[in-house]
Amino acid sequence: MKPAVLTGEHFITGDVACAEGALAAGCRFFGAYPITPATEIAEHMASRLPGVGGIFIQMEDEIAAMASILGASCAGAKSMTATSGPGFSLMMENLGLGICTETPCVVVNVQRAGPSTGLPTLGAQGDMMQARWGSHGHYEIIALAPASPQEIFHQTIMAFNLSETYRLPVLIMADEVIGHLSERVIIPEASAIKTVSRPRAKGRKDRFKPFQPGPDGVAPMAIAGEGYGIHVTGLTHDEKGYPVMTAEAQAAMVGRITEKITRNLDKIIQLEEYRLDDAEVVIVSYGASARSSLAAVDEAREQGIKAGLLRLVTVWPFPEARIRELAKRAKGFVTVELNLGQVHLEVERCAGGAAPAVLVGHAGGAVITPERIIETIRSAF
Amino acid sequence: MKPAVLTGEHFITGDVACAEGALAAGCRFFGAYPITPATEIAEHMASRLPGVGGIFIQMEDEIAAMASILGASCAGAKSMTATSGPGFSLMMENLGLGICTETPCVVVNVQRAGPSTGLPTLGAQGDMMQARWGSHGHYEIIALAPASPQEIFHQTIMAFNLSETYRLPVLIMADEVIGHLSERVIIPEASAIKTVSRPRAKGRKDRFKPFQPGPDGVAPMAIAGEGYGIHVTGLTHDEKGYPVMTAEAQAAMVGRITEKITRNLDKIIQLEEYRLDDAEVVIVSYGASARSSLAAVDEAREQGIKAGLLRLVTVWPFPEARIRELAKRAKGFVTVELNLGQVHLEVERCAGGAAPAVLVGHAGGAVITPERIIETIRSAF
Amino acid sequence: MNASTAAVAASRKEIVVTGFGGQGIILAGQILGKAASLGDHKESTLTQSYGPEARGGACSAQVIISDGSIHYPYVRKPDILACMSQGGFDKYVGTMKDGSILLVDQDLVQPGDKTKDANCFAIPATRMAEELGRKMMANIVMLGFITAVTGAVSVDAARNAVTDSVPKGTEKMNVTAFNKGFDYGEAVLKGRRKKAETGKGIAE
Amino acid sequence: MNASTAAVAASRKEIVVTGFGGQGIILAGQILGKAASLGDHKESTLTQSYGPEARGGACSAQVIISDGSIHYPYVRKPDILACMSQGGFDKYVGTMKDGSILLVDQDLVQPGDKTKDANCFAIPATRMAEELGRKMMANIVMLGFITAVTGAVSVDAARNAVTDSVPKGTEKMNVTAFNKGFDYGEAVLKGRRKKAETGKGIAE
Amino acid sequence: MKCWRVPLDAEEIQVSRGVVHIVEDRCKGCGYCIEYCPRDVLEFSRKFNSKGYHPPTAKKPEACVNCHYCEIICPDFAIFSVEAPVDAPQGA
Amino acid sequence: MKCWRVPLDAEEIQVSRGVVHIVEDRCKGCGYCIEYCPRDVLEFSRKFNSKGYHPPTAKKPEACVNCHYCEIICPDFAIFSVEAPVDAPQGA
Amino acid sequence: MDKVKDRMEHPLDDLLRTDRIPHIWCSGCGIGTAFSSCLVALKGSGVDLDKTVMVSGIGCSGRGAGYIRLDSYHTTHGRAIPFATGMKLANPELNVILFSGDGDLFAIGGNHFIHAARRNVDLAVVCVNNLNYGMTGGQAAATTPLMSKTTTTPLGSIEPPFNLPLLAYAAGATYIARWTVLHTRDLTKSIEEAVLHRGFAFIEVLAPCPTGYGRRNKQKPADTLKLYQERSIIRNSAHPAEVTLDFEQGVTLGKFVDYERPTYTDAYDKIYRPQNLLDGDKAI
Amino acid sequence: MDKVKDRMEHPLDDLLRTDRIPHIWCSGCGIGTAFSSCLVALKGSGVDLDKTVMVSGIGCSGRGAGYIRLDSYHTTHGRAIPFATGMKLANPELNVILFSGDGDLFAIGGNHFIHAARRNVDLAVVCVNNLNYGMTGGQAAATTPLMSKTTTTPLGSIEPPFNLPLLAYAAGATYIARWTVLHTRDLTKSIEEAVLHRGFAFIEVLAPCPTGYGRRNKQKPADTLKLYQERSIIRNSAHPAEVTLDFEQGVTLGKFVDYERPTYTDAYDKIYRPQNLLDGDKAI
Ligand SMILES: Cc1ncc(C[n+]2csc(CCOP(=O)(O)OP(=O)(O)O)c2C)c(N)n1
Ligand SMILES: Cc1ncc(C[n+]2csc(CCOP(=O)(O)OP(=O)(O)O)c2C)c(N)n1
Ligand code: SF4
Ligand code: SF4
Ligand code: SF4
Ligand code: SF4
Ligand code: SF4
Ligand code: SF4
Ligand SMILES: [Mg+2]
Ligand SMILES: [Mg+2]
Repeated sequence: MKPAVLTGEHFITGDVACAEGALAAGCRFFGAYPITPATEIAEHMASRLPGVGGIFIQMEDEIAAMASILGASCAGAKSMTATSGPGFSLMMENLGLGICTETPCVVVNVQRAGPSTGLPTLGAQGDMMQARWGSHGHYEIIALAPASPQEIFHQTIMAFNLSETYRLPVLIMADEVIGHLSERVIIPEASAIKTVSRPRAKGRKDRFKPFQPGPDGVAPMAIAGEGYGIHVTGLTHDEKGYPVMTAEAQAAMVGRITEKITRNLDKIIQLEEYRLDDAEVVIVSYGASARSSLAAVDEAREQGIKAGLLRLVTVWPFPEARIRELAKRAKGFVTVELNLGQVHLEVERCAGGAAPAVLVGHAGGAVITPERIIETIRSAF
Repeated sequence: MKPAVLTGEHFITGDVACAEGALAAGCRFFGAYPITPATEIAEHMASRLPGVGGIFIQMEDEIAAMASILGASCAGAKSMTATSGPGFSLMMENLGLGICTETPCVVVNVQRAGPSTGLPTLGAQGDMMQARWGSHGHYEIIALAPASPQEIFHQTIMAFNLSETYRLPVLIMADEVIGHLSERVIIPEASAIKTVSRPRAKGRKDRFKPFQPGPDGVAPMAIAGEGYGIHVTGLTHDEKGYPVMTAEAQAAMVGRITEKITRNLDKIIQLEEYRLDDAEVVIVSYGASARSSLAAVDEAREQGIKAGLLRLVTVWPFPEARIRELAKRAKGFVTVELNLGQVHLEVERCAGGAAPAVLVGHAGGAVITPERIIETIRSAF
Repeated sequence: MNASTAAVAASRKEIVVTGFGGQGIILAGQILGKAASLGDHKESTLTQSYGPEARGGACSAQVIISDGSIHYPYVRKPDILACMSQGGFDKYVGTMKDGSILLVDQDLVQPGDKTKDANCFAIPATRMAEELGRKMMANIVMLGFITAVTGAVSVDAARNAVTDSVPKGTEKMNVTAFNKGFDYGEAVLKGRRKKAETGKGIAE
Repeated sequence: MNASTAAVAASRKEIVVTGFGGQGIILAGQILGKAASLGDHKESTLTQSYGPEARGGACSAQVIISDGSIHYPYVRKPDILACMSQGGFDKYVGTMKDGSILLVDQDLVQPGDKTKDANCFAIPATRMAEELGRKMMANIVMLGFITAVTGAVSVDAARNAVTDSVPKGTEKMNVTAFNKGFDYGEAVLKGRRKKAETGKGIAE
Repeated sequence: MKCWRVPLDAEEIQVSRGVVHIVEDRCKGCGYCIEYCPRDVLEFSRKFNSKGYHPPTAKKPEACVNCHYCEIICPDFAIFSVEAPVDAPQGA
Repeated sequence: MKCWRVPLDAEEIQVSRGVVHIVEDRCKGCGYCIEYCPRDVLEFSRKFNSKGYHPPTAKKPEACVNCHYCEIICPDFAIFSVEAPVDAPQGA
Repeated sequence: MDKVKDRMEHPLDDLLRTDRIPHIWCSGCGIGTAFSSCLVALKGSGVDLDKTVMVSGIGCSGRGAGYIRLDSYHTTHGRAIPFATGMKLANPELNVILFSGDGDLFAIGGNHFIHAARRNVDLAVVCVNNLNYGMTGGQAAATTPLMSKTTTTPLGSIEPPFNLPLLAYAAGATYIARWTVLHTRDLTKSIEEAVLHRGFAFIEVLAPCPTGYGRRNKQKPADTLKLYQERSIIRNSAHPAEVTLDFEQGVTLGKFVDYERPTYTDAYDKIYRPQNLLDGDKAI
Repeated sequence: MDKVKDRMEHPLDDLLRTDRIPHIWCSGCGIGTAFSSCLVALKGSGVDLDKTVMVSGIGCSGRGAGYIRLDSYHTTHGRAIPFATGMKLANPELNVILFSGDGDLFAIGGNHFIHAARRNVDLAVVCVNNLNYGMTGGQAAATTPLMSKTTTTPLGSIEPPFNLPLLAYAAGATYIARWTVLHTRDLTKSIEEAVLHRGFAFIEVLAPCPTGYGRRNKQKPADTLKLYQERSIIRNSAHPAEVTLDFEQGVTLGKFVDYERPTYTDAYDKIYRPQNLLDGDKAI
């Protein structure tokens, strides 16, 4: 049996790296439904999980998959599912349950081109706004976007850590390009991998309030079977977890679940900046598109254009503050993404008219070329 | 048996008015799954439809409901479903199918407070961004927001007309307040109600291309059983309807389904402006919140504040151009909505820094009072 | 409108009917609104508020009747508050303003201090409905009582709205219930007027 | 790297292997990438492109091997193009640049004009695999051929990557297939060199 | 409707003496306990509880045999019986 | 593997003469037609079609009885039989 | 025994969230009785209550989880079973009991039901069948009898209802019973068995919904109980294909199926996690 | 008969979108044969082909709708049945045939299947059961035999498969049959009957998936057909509870159920739309 952390050098796809990241992060329950281009994550988990004492189940659909990982998490396991657009759409209702009940877990969306069945085997980044807004009601979410197999390995660990720290489902918004891209992935020693576990309930069982936040805004969690006798519901509830059907309870609960994110933006948001110090043109990108953007920055600099890249490691919450800052001195923003303008809208909003924001996007099925980015820069600014 | 158009004066809820609007618009198939606060629409349709030759079916869930109305529409019926947040989330995948296959139909979401089960019997407007972005992949959508039972009656007809004109599912983003509010509703004579039917296939059956747009960007539609032998798929397809798995076909298809909206904004977008001519403070609102906003405008004017209201009848597509115009002369924008800032983000984006944009929102469960709006105006500008 | 009622004078009237789920509170509101809107040709809105319980939960109907158009459809300070449960009374009593009329089902609500108020009217609506063998028509009894005491809607409009709104076959029984409440209301008013004239204390 | 190969000199090599789904095209790419990355310690990326068909659809593997880091992982103008289907050839032939090496399965691809090109190499990979009784190892035969002809990866790295990547139990057979292709490649090269020396026409 | 006075499993129960307790404010007046008490111990009271229901009252408390049937059929956890103290006066 | 040469419904079919047609470029070489032809009419050809498969060829065309079995079992619409023209020379 | 305590507290108060009682269920609603039965059964079964979890979906019945003073999860409509599946698989030491409605488990949730039964996930599923959707005001369910009236079938339901035990059987459930709330002692015993059963156990409990179903079909709560009494036939071990639910012809009650086969976890442990091969700990 | 034409065109070319042939199905895949059977049956049934519609879900089998030269709808994964339900109800004149896979119809789509069967919606459902998910590369399905290998059950599947005819029966289907692609003539006849049957008809067709299932379970396409031949027992009218699908013990084939009861539309017309009460036209 292989160990949970497969220390060493590997030439593997993003999908496999994601699965290995999950195992390294301590994921021990995986419930999913096959879908291109995320299936390989499930397949890899199916063969790897039992050997590390975990359990894999192929559920009857994505709704069940999402529900199962919430149940598993409530029973104490670090849990994950992986899907693509159509399945992601089906998960939206129970994603909301996870948010409302503050249940840690990780949901991977290896994006393909949509809408609907679209191009199952070709990449896109068309689900980015869905990641932010896809479930009904108002909430905050954390979504990461990996740009390489190596990064998806690390981001999966990061996703688990964030989800356990802030008690919510964390999304990994990968794309087919990264999911199916093979590259060298270096897995460190187990001891070098930092994993985090949810804050746990302590103290008198009869007085414990499962939704009473600690100082960082996050409530310690009692898991099923510990004797706390907690109640957990997707109805609007108070700190005791009891349903309370009032606007006041609603304001308090939604406040709680949004503020634990909005108050910790500094700790959550991760960005990578490349040649940005003196950049006049700020390229904003993420995931597969960020690779083209990186190539474009180098190429643009060679052509004498002062371009730099702000790569969103976390796309949501959106790095509003950083964009506003950059807007003060940038000549313009270029958002590069495989859709017709989603994150671009946020860039434009936060640029706030201080600097123009243009989009290099398309509907998916092929990665944007560095050349197209440069052309746009040339014509826009 | 009552006629399809129930001409006369009624004191009815928004839900019932919605159902009557559907009947008046020619809806003859309704497939749904009960959910508070939209159930009364289904109940009313169940009793009214058979009498006008239509058919009602309570499906096993919302996924099936959404699929059934697409099927019914493909078979030639004007069709509708009605739901609320949790069900709306479940419809997202098949909503995408409707968009991708350009199938006319109407989806009503009588919003309640979320996330998750939330406050089933209390109103909110927390699904507005979900309406725009809730299905995977990139697309455009039309979403209306009614502010009274009388308006939901008219908007339902309008929704059918838009959906038939532009061949896509049109959303009515009502809220519990309006759904459960009773008011006088005047239903005109049948002859005074303008209904539109989808452009229909004509000409040689063997040469017909079901997705070849006409001059307005919309393709005439062949319905099942007419002998055109069409193929319809949610995969990326060409004008013939055949799957084509390339980025080029994707660009063409997504272009087609988005541009038929973006090129007809003038015909689609409907706004209501109240005391806006000389307004310094522009309130942007819709649905139930627009009622409070209207009251606030009058009250503010009495207090000497030059306020006006831009009421979004169609929320999506967003009236970007009008906001940009207003931003040139307004002192500031106030978006009033029952969420923590959704349409507000778009207002802020389009205001583009030219005028500050603030939000009056809350998580739902109670309507925002006119007083709170005025307070915000006083403190913000 | 009957000038002899205790009706508020303003052109806008805000009414709250409150009680348990299952008592027909919303229906009562619906009838009031319909009477005002279709019968008396005024503007009128009805909003409802209820909990997850089909029965027994707190529940209220808020009706606004006005000569002009109604934007904000919720009641802030009711002109008329009719309570058919203690919980409903407890929740809304604080929203009353000077001159608000309070109506209660006397077996279900203990209005405490308010009893002494000249604008407080009590009726054993549930018991009266039980006596009619239709406990669930307590709301209609109360409706008759509200109509008589407050004149918020005209009696004809109210009676028509009752007939129009109740299940087929039960119209007559409901009108009987309405009349019981209405008559009781008229009698109470008469008693009050007399009392006011004679200056005697509260005795009913 | 064998100096006598026709390998492109640049530090960055872009390779496309193309054919039908089911021929093991992606596996061939995977082995090339692994050989370069883990065996030859270079940077390497593999991207795959395939259709909805599990079998028979157009399918390609794009491998980039470089000394520096690789951002954009797609091939624009391949240095090496290996074709195992006519469709694949037709699709990619236009992307070739001066000096690109073309390798084809001669029973499945008619390279037309290109045959005359000095940088065009043909092998009956599928037929050779059929002769081994393992039609599905045509990809490994081709891989050996690519290794020999282009030197894009070292032969040891390639052979190790084969052993590492194929199902347990089939390693030996696969190495045999690899060797067949490799030997064939060496022989072709030798023939070419001789021919170049003697100045004779193409005769193979 | 008093059609059936023997509990489904009367045989299983040892006849003993019981005291029936009613949690009035939980009661929703469904009458199941009254209807199915094998000894006809209960009847509706006239008073309203805080929810507006008439809870049951024991009209023949001494007849209770502590069969618990009222307790297990009550949907509202509003009634239960306990064994009568041995020294309790008959008819307490 | 030649284990079974009588089609499941051989009895139902009137023995007649047929001509078998092969649409080579549709064929995916599964061999079902070859395997299940009751008269052993077919065999794999040596050539590759455009998809790299070896389509069948009629090794004994004159033996075809037009039973259509190859046609109905072929998953690829790549083979079918028609009645032989009455005047067709034997062994055409 | 502390007699004062006996006098003050209902014997189930220790298992009830008494701070949430009275519950939301209507006067005469049968859910309370079914729920009470569950509590008695859980006590009687002897399982470790600290390791016992109740999971519900959405609906009046689905409120069950909100009233038990144990770890309890009120999920989304129809999804209690996959949620519970995740729980049980992640921590096999938990005793997981589901308490939910017919609409929740068999309309929107039908697929999860049949798949969990097929997999023989070790869950005890108590379905309160009140022949309609109570919570949303009395719409038709997949269990509504032919020609019964509901708000969405104003002239009567035209869809034949599922025979739930047959469906459970066809899907692979290893314990199947049907009772009514009037057969409280049988029901309690059955729930106790189901909790102790290793595998997927299913119990259908017929219960009146006077507010939704009863009102529209002219059944007062007591009428419904009378029907249960008069039309019920107890036939233990009857073949599920023959257990009619027809208030005219007869309602077959009883325990119909009870056998063992490996649960999902059993099989997983045997094939995928044989003790000798494990490196590392179980899920948690 | 035009002999030249005979020589040039496959007899099904008129019903095929020949511009999309060759189809995507692998060498030896049984879907093509099952699909071919459908086309023959549709021709043979005599129904008006202009009023005939094929609906598919997603999967290799789900590609069926893309190859028939009739109105054809390729929907979303698992949702072909509710989509088809909407079609049929909106226009009862359409003949609606579904062609889809076991994963589509019984994994993600299982709930729609049982509900449509219960309602007896007038649809003919042909399920190509290839024991796995072909399209996504060979994962386990709800039909995968115990201990079979798939990419998600690398050591063998531990979940017992559904018995599809039994599930269909329990749900209320009024026509139920099972065949293999080797029993092509029986299959064709069955599909013809299903198309003409008034009500919910279900046909399970066993078909090899050499690429997904076959490869991992050491079955060449010809081996699978041989299994079909050797292990099949035709038992028409067998009780669905007894129709085993076990490649060791035997595979029961045949037509198991065939009776009539009112379809959803029949009942709706009778109860809700009696001719005398109608004001206005039918749906379209
Ligand atoms: C996705 C979704 N759809 C619909 C609803 C609305 N809803 C709540 S409960 C319910 C039906 C409950 O019926 P059942 O399970 O039989 O429970 P009962 O109330 O009858 O006990 C419905 C449709 C919901 N909450 N979520
Ligand atoms: C919502 C959703 N989930 C998953 C998928 C991915 N997917 C496509 S086909 C398929 C399974 C198909 O299996 P089956 O129906 O048995 O068809 P087969 O390919 O075996 O013929 C899956 C899981 C999808 N397209 N949509
Ligand atoms: S325990 Fe209850 S049911 Fe039994 S005799 Fe006493 S009061 Fe009656
Ligand atoms: S059974 Fe319970 S709720 Fe019903 S009347 Fe008796 S005590 Fe009250
Ligand atoms: S029709 Fe086909 S199967 Fe029949 S004998 Fe001729 S070649 Fe053989
Ligand atoms: S059955 Fe069809 S595909 Fe298979 S070998 Fe014969 S002709 Fe080719
Ligand atoms: S509505 Fe029906 S099921 Fe719900 S609590 Fe009331 S009686 Fe019970
Ligand atoms: S993968 Fe399987 S089911 Fe799909 S086409 Fe290939 S053989 Fe057929
Ligand atoms: Mg129910
Ligand atoms: Mg399959």
